Amino acid sequence: MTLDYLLKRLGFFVLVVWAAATLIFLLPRLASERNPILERMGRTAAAAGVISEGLDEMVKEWEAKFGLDQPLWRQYLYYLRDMLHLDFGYSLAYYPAKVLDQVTRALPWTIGLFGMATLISFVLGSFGGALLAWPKAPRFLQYFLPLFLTLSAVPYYLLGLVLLFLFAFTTRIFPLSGGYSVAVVPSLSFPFILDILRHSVLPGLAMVLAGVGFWALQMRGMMVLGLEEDYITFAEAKGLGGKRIFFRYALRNVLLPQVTSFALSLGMAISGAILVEVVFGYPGLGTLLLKAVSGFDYNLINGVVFIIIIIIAVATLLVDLLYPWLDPRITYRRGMR
Amino acid sequence: MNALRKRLWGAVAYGRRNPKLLSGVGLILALVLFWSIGSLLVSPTRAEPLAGLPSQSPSWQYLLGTDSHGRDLLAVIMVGTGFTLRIGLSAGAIGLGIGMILGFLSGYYGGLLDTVIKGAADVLLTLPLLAVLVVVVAMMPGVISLNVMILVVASLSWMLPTRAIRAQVLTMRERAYIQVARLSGMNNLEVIVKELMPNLLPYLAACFVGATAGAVLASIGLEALGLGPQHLPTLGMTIYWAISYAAMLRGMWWWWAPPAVIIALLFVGLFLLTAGLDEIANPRLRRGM
Amino acid sequence: MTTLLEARNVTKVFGSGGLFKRKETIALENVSLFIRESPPSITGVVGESGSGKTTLVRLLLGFLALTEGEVLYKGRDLQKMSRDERLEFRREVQVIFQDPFEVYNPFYKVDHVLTTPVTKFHLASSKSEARKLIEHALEAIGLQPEETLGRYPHQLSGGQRQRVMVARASLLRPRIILADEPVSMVDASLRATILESLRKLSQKFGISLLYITHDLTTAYQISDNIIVLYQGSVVEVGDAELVIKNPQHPYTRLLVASIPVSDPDQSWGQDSTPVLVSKTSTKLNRGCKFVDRCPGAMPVCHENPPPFFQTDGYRAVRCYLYKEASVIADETMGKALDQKG
Amino acid sequence: MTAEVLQVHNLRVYYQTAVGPLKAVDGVTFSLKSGERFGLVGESGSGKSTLAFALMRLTKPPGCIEGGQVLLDGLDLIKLSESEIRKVRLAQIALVPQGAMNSLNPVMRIKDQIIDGIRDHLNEIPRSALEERVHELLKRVELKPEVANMFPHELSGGMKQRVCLAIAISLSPRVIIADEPTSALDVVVQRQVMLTLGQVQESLGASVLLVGHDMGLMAQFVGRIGVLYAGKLAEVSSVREVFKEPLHPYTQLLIACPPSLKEKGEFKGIPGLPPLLLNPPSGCAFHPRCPQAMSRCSVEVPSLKEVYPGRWVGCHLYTEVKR
Repeated sequence: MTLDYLLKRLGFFVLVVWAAATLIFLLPRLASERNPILERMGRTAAAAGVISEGLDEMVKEWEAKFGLDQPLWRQYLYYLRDMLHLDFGYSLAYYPAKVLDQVTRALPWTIGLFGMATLISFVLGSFGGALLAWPKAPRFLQYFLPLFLTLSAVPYYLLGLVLLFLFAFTTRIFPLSGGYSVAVVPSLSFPFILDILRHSVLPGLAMVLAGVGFWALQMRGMMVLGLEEDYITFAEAKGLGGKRIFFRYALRNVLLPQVTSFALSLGMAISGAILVEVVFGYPGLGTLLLKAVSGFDYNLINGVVFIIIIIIAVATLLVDLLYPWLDPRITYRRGMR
Repeated sequence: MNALRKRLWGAVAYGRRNPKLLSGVGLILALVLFWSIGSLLVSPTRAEPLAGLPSQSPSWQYLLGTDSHGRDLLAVIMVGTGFTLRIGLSAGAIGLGIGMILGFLSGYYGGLLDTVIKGAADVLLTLPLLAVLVVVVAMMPGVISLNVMILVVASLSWMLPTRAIRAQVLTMRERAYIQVARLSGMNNLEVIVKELMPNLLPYLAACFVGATAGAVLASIGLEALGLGPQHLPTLGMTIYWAISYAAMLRGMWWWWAPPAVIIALLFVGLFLLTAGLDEIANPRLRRGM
Repeated sequence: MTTLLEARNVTKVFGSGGLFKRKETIALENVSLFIRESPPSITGVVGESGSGKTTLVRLLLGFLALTEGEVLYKGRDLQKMSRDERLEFRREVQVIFQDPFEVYNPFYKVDHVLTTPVTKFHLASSKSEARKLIEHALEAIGLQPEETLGRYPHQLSGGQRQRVMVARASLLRPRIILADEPVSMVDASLRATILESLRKLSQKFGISLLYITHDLTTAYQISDNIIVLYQGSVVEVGDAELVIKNPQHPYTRLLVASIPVSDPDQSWGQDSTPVLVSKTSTKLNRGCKFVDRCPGAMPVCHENPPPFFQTDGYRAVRCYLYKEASVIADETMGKALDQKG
Repeated sequence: MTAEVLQVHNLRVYYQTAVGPLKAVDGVTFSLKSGERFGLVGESGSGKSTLAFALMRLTKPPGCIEGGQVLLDGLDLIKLSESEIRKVRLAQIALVPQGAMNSLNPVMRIKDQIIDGIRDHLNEIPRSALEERVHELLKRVELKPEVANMFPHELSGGMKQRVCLAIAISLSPRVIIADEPTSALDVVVQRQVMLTLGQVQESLGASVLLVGHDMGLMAQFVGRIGVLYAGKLAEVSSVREVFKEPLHPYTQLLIACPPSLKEKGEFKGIPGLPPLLLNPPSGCAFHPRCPQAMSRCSVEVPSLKEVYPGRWVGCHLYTEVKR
């Protein structure tokens, strides 16, 4: 039965990636009868000047493959094949750079920053939220609640702007932008790693501050309901210590829905992360996307977006695979009426 | 008349017990007032480029200063608040409308229809919507208008309402009072409208607020990437311009801070509304607050 | 002899599950029953949780699709009724549900459940007539209209709420009332009142009752006939006196012996049935469903499911202990009993 | 005369509501002898579960123990600190909960749930000894050792209740409080579980307080019985005497209520409705429903008094026995 669950989740993963690819392909084409990509590409190529030669060739190649003479379904199949091979073609704005190279250069930055910030805010927020609902927790925690409430409502990047203003512009404690200092030579050395960390503190903090509030709120709500369960009362009747009840009985069970909503919220979280990167000029996928958008670089937009979608789909899959390990009922639940 | 007053007092008394709902409504109303009074006092033309001297810091002439293009920022955020509210509310309403239809169909009738609708909503929900929207908008031909923006954002804001309403309908559908209603001769439509809907009202309201917040978030996110209506001074576009003209580095805090504050207030207001409505819909949550 | 409601070999299988194996739960298997038009009768359906009682009610109401068999009302198949026939069926077959709170939409006052059927089935020509009708129905059940109407369900006690439902059923003058555990969530002191009003309703208006319960005692008190369900199958069926006073199926015997008697001097006795290891018996049952718990299981019980043996004039038992008796077909089970009347 | 293990004196548990205190348990006094089975019977809302929880100090807000004493071997549980009462629970006084379906942690193996309680009360026991103890306990409640490694969702309702029973007896408590332990179970399983509870209790020599509403179950299981009505004890007596000659009018009606399998007859109920505890009737709470009510009953609250040796009744119909 666990194998069944595994295959179901894998199937869902494939479905998500396929749906995303199809949407990306279809929506712009629904908006206009012409092939907007080709059209804009041609226009860019004409305006590009110096590098127009290579671009011209590319447009021709595109036309051959995706041209209007081809029926839509064939265009779609070509497109799917390319996506499957992660073949996004050449960047229009940075020709002859390949999109995939651009993307892979930005990828580690985003994964590092986004991954760490999300993990930290999830763990801190869930724990804090659980404590907020726990009657025996220290009272002072309650004072944080309004703060968390407010922070959780505000988009990441607005927080980023404020942090940037306070700690980089006004007090100059942290760098204003970028992923590392221009003066430092990238290498696997301690000073360089320190430099990277210094650069990621503010964008990371922006995500963590907003994220912690969000997770704390969710957790608190579920914990309030969870504490009313009969097994909590029985655990108290068993004379168990408060810590054991909190961790093994209350928190452990409420973690299940919390993890579910974690998987569901990843898409939202990365949307925020993209914009935080833009605010901080952080060299990840978000900044790359901004560049692609302002340069009308459709291949690059396509590539970045597709990779972002894959990141989220993989992350969701990983969380899903964690779930049966957390919940022994998972393999049986479907059999119940 | 008396009944009306009684009802009004009832609402006030309830507001005291549900301060979140009250302050949420207050915040949103304040923003609406800010926009409507603002557009009476300040001419919208002042929000256009070259309306004043460029890059002025706040003064009596320009209360919130001007940007590099000479837009009066006070006028900009007044007009911009209106645009953002319009995008959010319209897209939220469309999203809720679609969500209600799909949610009721899916939850009440079940079967294959349910599988398809739920599957679609689930798949789309896990996607990073901003990324998908970026592709869609970036590849749109021509200049993006406010209405296109609304439609694009609304097209992907129906999933959460669908899911939420479906889940509610599913739990309610099995309730005995639905069976009693059917035994009392009601048909499916009557059961949905007369038995299910009234109990769902707080949920529907919460869904509407949630969809609105989602739509605002998505639209401002798109705008911050430069993918908004380029010729309109929306809040997100203002932030975009501020970032791309390095307002932060040039110390022009009055460029980015006011729109940021308005956006923050809007989100806090919407959030408080949702939390307040949640308390109505799910009274058990009130405890421990 | 005309039939009112008849179930013929009704089987309901709930399917669920995965890519490889579909998990199937048999909720009901080959259940037949028969309620004749007149004289009105009270049939008790007794079963523990998981025996398929609630599924049976929902099938008889046409709320669920059958897997096999058919349910007929006045000879017409429930699934193939016309609009008008269905409306008639809806009015003539009413239900009292188990939970006297769940049956009320919390949004409305109690009046809602009473006024809706009146308008939908055009029972009154004016508002005042409707009001009079409703007040009358409430009074007949021992409720004071002014204390009941205009209130929200949570303002009434469980007993009051359940009695309003009885009043609602009586308002419609149905032919049959399916009472699905009507008193299991009501305090003992109020149970009697509700059951008594159901019985009176049956006598006064000639309404037949199908009393579905897990409580053998009340079933015995109120019913003419009793059907005993075990894991979706009928194991014993017959005249109430016979089934309770002289139970024949080992399961019915166990059931009767398990009831705590309100007499400290009469002992409950010692336990002889084995405690099962897990809630799901892993092996696929080919034989009798009760074989795992049966103290008198024989080899044949493991091999084939037993048919019905007619042991008395008014009783049939699905057990090989009575293989000397004549076998009757499942679908005639209901009718076999009916010869009494 | 056997010693009294548990003595409850004038216990009061109130719920604070917006419109004033709801007196769920209002001055209850009774005691449990060593090794005795005592039944506490009452309808829903009579305060029986509130009382059972208060005995273990498990009352949760908005409920509050307003006053009284709960003496366990002379030790007043009401006065203990939070950590002291925690040590007493399970070791001295254990609970068999009502909702066995949901009383076990769904994500923990059965053995770990049994071990948890033991480990938090005793110091440093090797794991192997604990596992052995688990098997022994499971055997005592007639469960197979395989159950130890299962999760709650793999067990039937009756098996779950047996696991709860195993947990309750894991430290050989002096008193077991069984709060409607079989209300969610079928009759066949109910009988089996109650028989097991009886055996286990006898072998431990513990006292059992059985809380419930089923007079038949009480007749079969307990030796003495207390009838609770609107937060007060109406009658306390040996179960035999109560069934032979109930004294309080409420008890009389209660015993006449349940239909039997012996003969068919009219259903008898108690007229009227149970009182609202927020706004209880004046005087004796039962007087609006009482067929023998006198003018005095609506004014004066009757106190629980011993009218025959060992028979206590709270009713103005009876006068105290003079000794």
